[in-house]
Amino acid sequence: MSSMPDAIVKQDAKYLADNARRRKRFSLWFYFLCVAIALISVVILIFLMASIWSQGHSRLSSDLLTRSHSELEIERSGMWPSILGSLFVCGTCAVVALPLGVGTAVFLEEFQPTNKLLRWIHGFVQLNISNLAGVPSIVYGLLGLTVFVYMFNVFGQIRVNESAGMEIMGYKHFYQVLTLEPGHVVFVPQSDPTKRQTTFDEPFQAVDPDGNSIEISIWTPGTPKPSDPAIRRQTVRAGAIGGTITERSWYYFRLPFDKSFLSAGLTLALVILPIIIISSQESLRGVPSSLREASMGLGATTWQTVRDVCLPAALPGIMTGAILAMGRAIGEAAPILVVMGAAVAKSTGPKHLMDDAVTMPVLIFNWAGRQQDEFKELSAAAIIVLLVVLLLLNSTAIYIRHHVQKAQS
Amino acid sequence: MFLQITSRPMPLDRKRAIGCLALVSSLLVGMVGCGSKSESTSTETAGESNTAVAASNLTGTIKINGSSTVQPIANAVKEEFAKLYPDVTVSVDGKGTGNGFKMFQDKETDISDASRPIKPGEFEACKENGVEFIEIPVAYDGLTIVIHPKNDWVDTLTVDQLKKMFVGGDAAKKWSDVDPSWPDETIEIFAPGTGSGTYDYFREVVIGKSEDALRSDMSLSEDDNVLVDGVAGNPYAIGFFGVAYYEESKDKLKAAKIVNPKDEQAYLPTPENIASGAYAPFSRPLFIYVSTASLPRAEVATFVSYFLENAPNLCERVGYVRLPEEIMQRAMNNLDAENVGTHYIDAEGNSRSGAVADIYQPENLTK
Amino acid sequence: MTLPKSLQNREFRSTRWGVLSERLIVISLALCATATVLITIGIIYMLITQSAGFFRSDAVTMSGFLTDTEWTALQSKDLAQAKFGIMPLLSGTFRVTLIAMIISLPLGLITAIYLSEFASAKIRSWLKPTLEIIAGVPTVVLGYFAILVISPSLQLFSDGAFSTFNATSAGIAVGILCLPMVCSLSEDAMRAVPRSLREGAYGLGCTPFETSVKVVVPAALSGIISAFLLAFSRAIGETMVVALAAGTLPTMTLDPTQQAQTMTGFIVEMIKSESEYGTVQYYSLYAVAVTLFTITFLMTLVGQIIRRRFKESYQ
Amino acid sequence: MSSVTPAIDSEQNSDALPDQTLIHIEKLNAWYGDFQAIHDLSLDIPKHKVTAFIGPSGCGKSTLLKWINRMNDVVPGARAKGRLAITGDASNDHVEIDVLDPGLDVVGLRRKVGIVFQKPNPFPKSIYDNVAFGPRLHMKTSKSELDELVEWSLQKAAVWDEVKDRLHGPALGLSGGQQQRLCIARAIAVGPEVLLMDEPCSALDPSSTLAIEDLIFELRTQYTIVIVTHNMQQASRCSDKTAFFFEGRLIEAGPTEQVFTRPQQKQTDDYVRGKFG
Repeated sequence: MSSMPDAIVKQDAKYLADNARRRKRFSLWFYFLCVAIALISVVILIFLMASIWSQGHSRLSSDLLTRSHSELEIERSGMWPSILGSLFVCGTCAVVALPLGVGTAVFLEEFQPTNKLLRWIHGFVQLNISNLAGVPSIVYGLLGLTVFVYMFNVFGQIRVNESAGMEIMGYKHFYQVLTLEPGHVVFVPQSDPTKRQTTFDEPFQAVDPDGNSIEISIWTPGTPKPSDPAIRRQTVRAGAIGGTITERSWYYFRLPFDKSFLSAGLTLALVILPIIIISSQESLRGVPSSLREASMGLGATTWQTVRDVCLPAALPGIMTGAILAMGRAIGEAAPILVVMGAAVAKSTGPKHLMDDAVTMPVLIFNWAGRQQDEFKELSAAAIIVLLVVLLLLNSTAIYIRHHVQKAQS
Repeated sequence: MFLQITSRPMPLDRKRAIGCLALVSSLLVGMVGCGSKSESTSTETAGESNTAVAASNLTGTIKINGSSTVQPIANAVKEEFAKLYPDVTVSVDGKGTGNGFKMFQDKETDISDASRPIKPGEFEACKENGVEFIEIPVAYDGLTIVIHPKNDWVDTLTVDQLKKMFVGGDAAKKWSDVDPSWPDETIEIFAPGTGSGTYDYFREVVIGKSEDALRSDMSLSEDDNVLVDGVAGNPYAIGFFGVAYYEESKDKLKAAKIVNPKDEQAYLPTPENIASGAYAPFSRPLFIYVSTASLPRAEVATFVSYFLENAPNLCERVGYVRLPEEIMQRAMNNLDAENVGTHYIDAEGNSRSGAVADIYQPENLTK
Repeated sequence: MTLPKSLQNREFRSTRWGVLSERLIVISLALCATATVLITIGIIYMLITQSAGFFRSDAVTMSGFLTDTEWTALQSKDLAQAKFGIMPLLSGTFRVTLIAMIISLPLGLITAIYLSEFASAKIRSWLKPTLEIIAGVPTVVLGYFAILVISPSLQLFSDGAFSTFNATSAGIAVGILCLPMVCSLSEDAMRAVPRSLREGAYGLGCTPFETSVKVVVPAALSGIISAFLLAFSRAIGETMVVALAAGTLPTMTLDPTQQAQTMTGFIVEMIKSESEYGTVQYYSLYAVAVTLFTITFLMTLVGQIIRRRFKESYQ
Repeated sequence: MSSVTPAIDSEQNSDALPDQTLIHIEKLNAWYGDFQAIHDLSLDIPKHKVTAFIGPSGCGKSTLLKWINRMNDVVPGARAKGRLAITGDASNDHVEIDVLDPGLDVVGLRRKVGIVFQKPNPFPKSIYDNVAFGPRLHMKTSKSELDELVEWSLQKAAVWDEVKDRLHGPALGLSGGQQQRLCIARAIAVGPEVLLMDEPCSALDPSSTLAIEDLIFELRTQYTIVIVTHNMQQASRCSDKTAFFFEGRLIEAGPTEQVFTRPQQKQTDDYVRGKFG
């Protein structure tokens, strides 16, 4: 047996005590450092909120929520169209990204490949998804611009007076003719789709607002002009020109999508798809495999197992992930700037699928850059509205997670 | 969409729009002018209508793109127009004069905003693509050279001094390079993007006809607000943009007086000086170009007439200077008679330059 | 206790339809998964075809693009005078990113140590949601914060040395943005370190500081590094903050008080700009996008690979 | 696939009948990837008896069990060769099922061959929904038929009295032993012929274990039960036949009494005496 090493035998008690005290003190300092630094993030958040609140709270009025952007009456500008716009864009995004994302996650998690090639492909898809999550959103914006807005120009370019792209449904073409009654127009169904305008010299049939057919008479300059407004509404000047207009139903659909909320929503769907996939995968992975075995053991097929056991069990997690992803989508501005442009002077929400829209972050971006103090304050107020929406979303997510953690434990 | 039968005073027909509009618009202009925005104040025109204002059943979509300098005017007109014609969608974007014309040539827009006249190349491209247009001046702008309020050494600037600051590779890096009595500090320059009419106009004034570019180490932004912020944040910065943006940010910036090369007097970009032409050489007209292919569409015709009628008042509200009555009248005549072509390019394809009152004459029109 | 009727009848559903619908469902789910691959292919295809418009131009050489120190795509209307050297944009990007990392890495890591090693359950239940809220703040809001609060404060404290738009204020805002990400990923990594390691360290008489810094952090190092890489690539790709706060002048300098146009900032500016479509200058935005995509893609890839390795090691 | 299995409701004592082979295994080899888990295994499992698989960990007994209802399908790299057949009998019109046939209707097989796992694994649903899960998948039943079926299954699994007042309460609120009996109820609710049990008591406390063992004893009158167990006493208490596995091979199989008291092989003897394992 060798004797104990000197290092152990010749211990200096004082040194040991000092050393221990020093290390303990150091550890305590480190603890305080940790606390201080962890507090920094809280301080940042409070500071951020406070500075935005102090700028914007005076503009939180019903005008802000109900009116639209105005260049002439800045003090009464509002963000209603942008709220609608965000709703439509994010709605589209959710409708596309959720099934696609959850479907992909289910496929990757629940249908494990059996042979080597498939397993390799599986791993590749998995890695690819992780990488997509790291692609900057502006690159998705560029993709959306090429794929959804222009569709590589495969379906033609959208040109005023000439081409509306490839119209598929929800449209009716009319000639719009001014009548003798100012401000009033009558509509003539367009018979020849290639004829962009037409001239009226003979009495003709038009449709009234209810879709009933009405007889329109012609007034030739030089003859007495009718004075009864009702007659004037049904009279047009000889040689009057009707230009085409399109009545679009809400389901108006054409290719390419052009700068529409649909393009923006689809682009955002690309941005959040990887996030949804990854979070859904994680919550599916959290479902104990014993449940799967139990279900399979009862003779359920893989899909039945997924539908009846895995998805219900993973649903809270999937929902939490989806809500957080939607929060990201609502706040995302860069891809929307690329796809829909930065114009904010829209007074309504989108009226049909191919209509454009303003979203809250783009409006904030626009207002924040303006010179007028009113706009600066408005933008802070709009941020407050946006943050309230996000806070609601986040707390729902946190609530769901908390609730489920409790229920499962 | 076509639900409301209305009796809003409006022109009967595109060709005669102006005549009819005389009555109507005087009312509308009066309404806007007196600052009353309530729709109910508008009453019927004599004999034309017997109901108070209701929304028109006019419908359709109008696409406008082009100069960000003209954009505030177009937006203002659009906003007032939308109150009368709620079913007409007007989309106004400000991608810059150059891009605006590009889209105009490609038939992507009905109306192109421009802060400079069309260039020969763009005119040719329009011809090739079969795009005909009517050129309509809508307002005066004074291109404003702005400096930081703390900048106490610059009071007046001459075109030569600007040339030293803005042109070429050997441009003045420091204020003292321009004038030895000025501080020995780096000049930081904020300017509108190269596709903007404002950039072109400025370049043409300080460089002349040659195709030389301004110096390349300026901060350029399409967003004039960025320029305002940029200059406002640095005492040694200088920048330029349309007078409207200066009007919005007078408390943060100072405009330099510009020495008029003709009378050697320095003038500020006040509305009077711009309108009188004393603020030379940086006062300039702003235009809209309307495609004739779009004019048969009732909504476009109505909008353009409305634009012309209301531009003088609305442009003042957003910070620009109204054009003389006489020029507006000529514009109306051009619209009424559908006189296509530009006044700023002669038959040989060279561009003309000079005061708008001199050039915007029927005899100068080139098809 | 008689056998229930349903078991006596033994009328089972035919499985044939089930098998068929199962097939259909698997195929449609597989199609969903294919979509993600299509997106990658789409991005790469778009970037290659569109940037071809740039690289094919005579005014551009690959070596010039990679090494030149001037970028004047927005400033030079005339192609002959335009300079296309990506370096200033890269330098801007890395200046902003570096500042962001200086802020977010130490703060994020220490917060993560605190959360995983020291914090009581109650503090965790407050601090974690706070971090999540910061993570959920839209970047445009942080950009607004940068120009409204950070930049003026910097100017105030430095007596005007900072210009209105500068790399520092953008960097700080991006740093705030990355902090929750660094924190939560690092915390995950540290929580995955088995308890036994900590117990071992305490058993040897280590203080909490020594345990966390000398045992837990090294054990979780690969996870932490991957968190850093992911945050780094996030910072590089961040757009709205730099578009609002970093300025529009590409500069080749190390001075953080100056403007710094980043790659993403340039793309936004070019999209918003009045530069004409179809010109080489316009297509240069796709060349920048290619560079941006390549850098972030590599970063994320390496980060992911490290993360996977690390995950396997404790399972 | 409709068949009548009169055997299920026959209450006669199966001990009185001669052994009928239900599952016939011949020269079975099974692999996980490159690792061979079962070597040349041949075994007959008698109908309406309890067969216990014993042996040390990793001896292949669980693998064999999982091959009987093809639960190994979901394990990547798992494959098997040889013959594993569930044979019919004269009173039953079903033909022989070749379990290893790749084209086999696995769903039908698993309906006939139910499985109960080591750890109780009720779905995070109500007790009722747990039991009704299988029938809802496989049968068209009315509400009353389903109620009847659920009650019957729970009674069979000897858990009805404990849960009848909270049928719609969460299954996860039950104790471990109740959960395991619920899992058995769930398995028999689809009317299987064979019940596979993979160490059904190893996660339970002694009194729950006893309850399950009693249940197994009850159930064998109507079901063919195969049970994998580590617990020698359990095997000797409740099985009719015992098979001893070692390193992927079947060492010995025979009536339980014989295996435990007069083993033919030395390894078996060592194992049942607790010399290793």
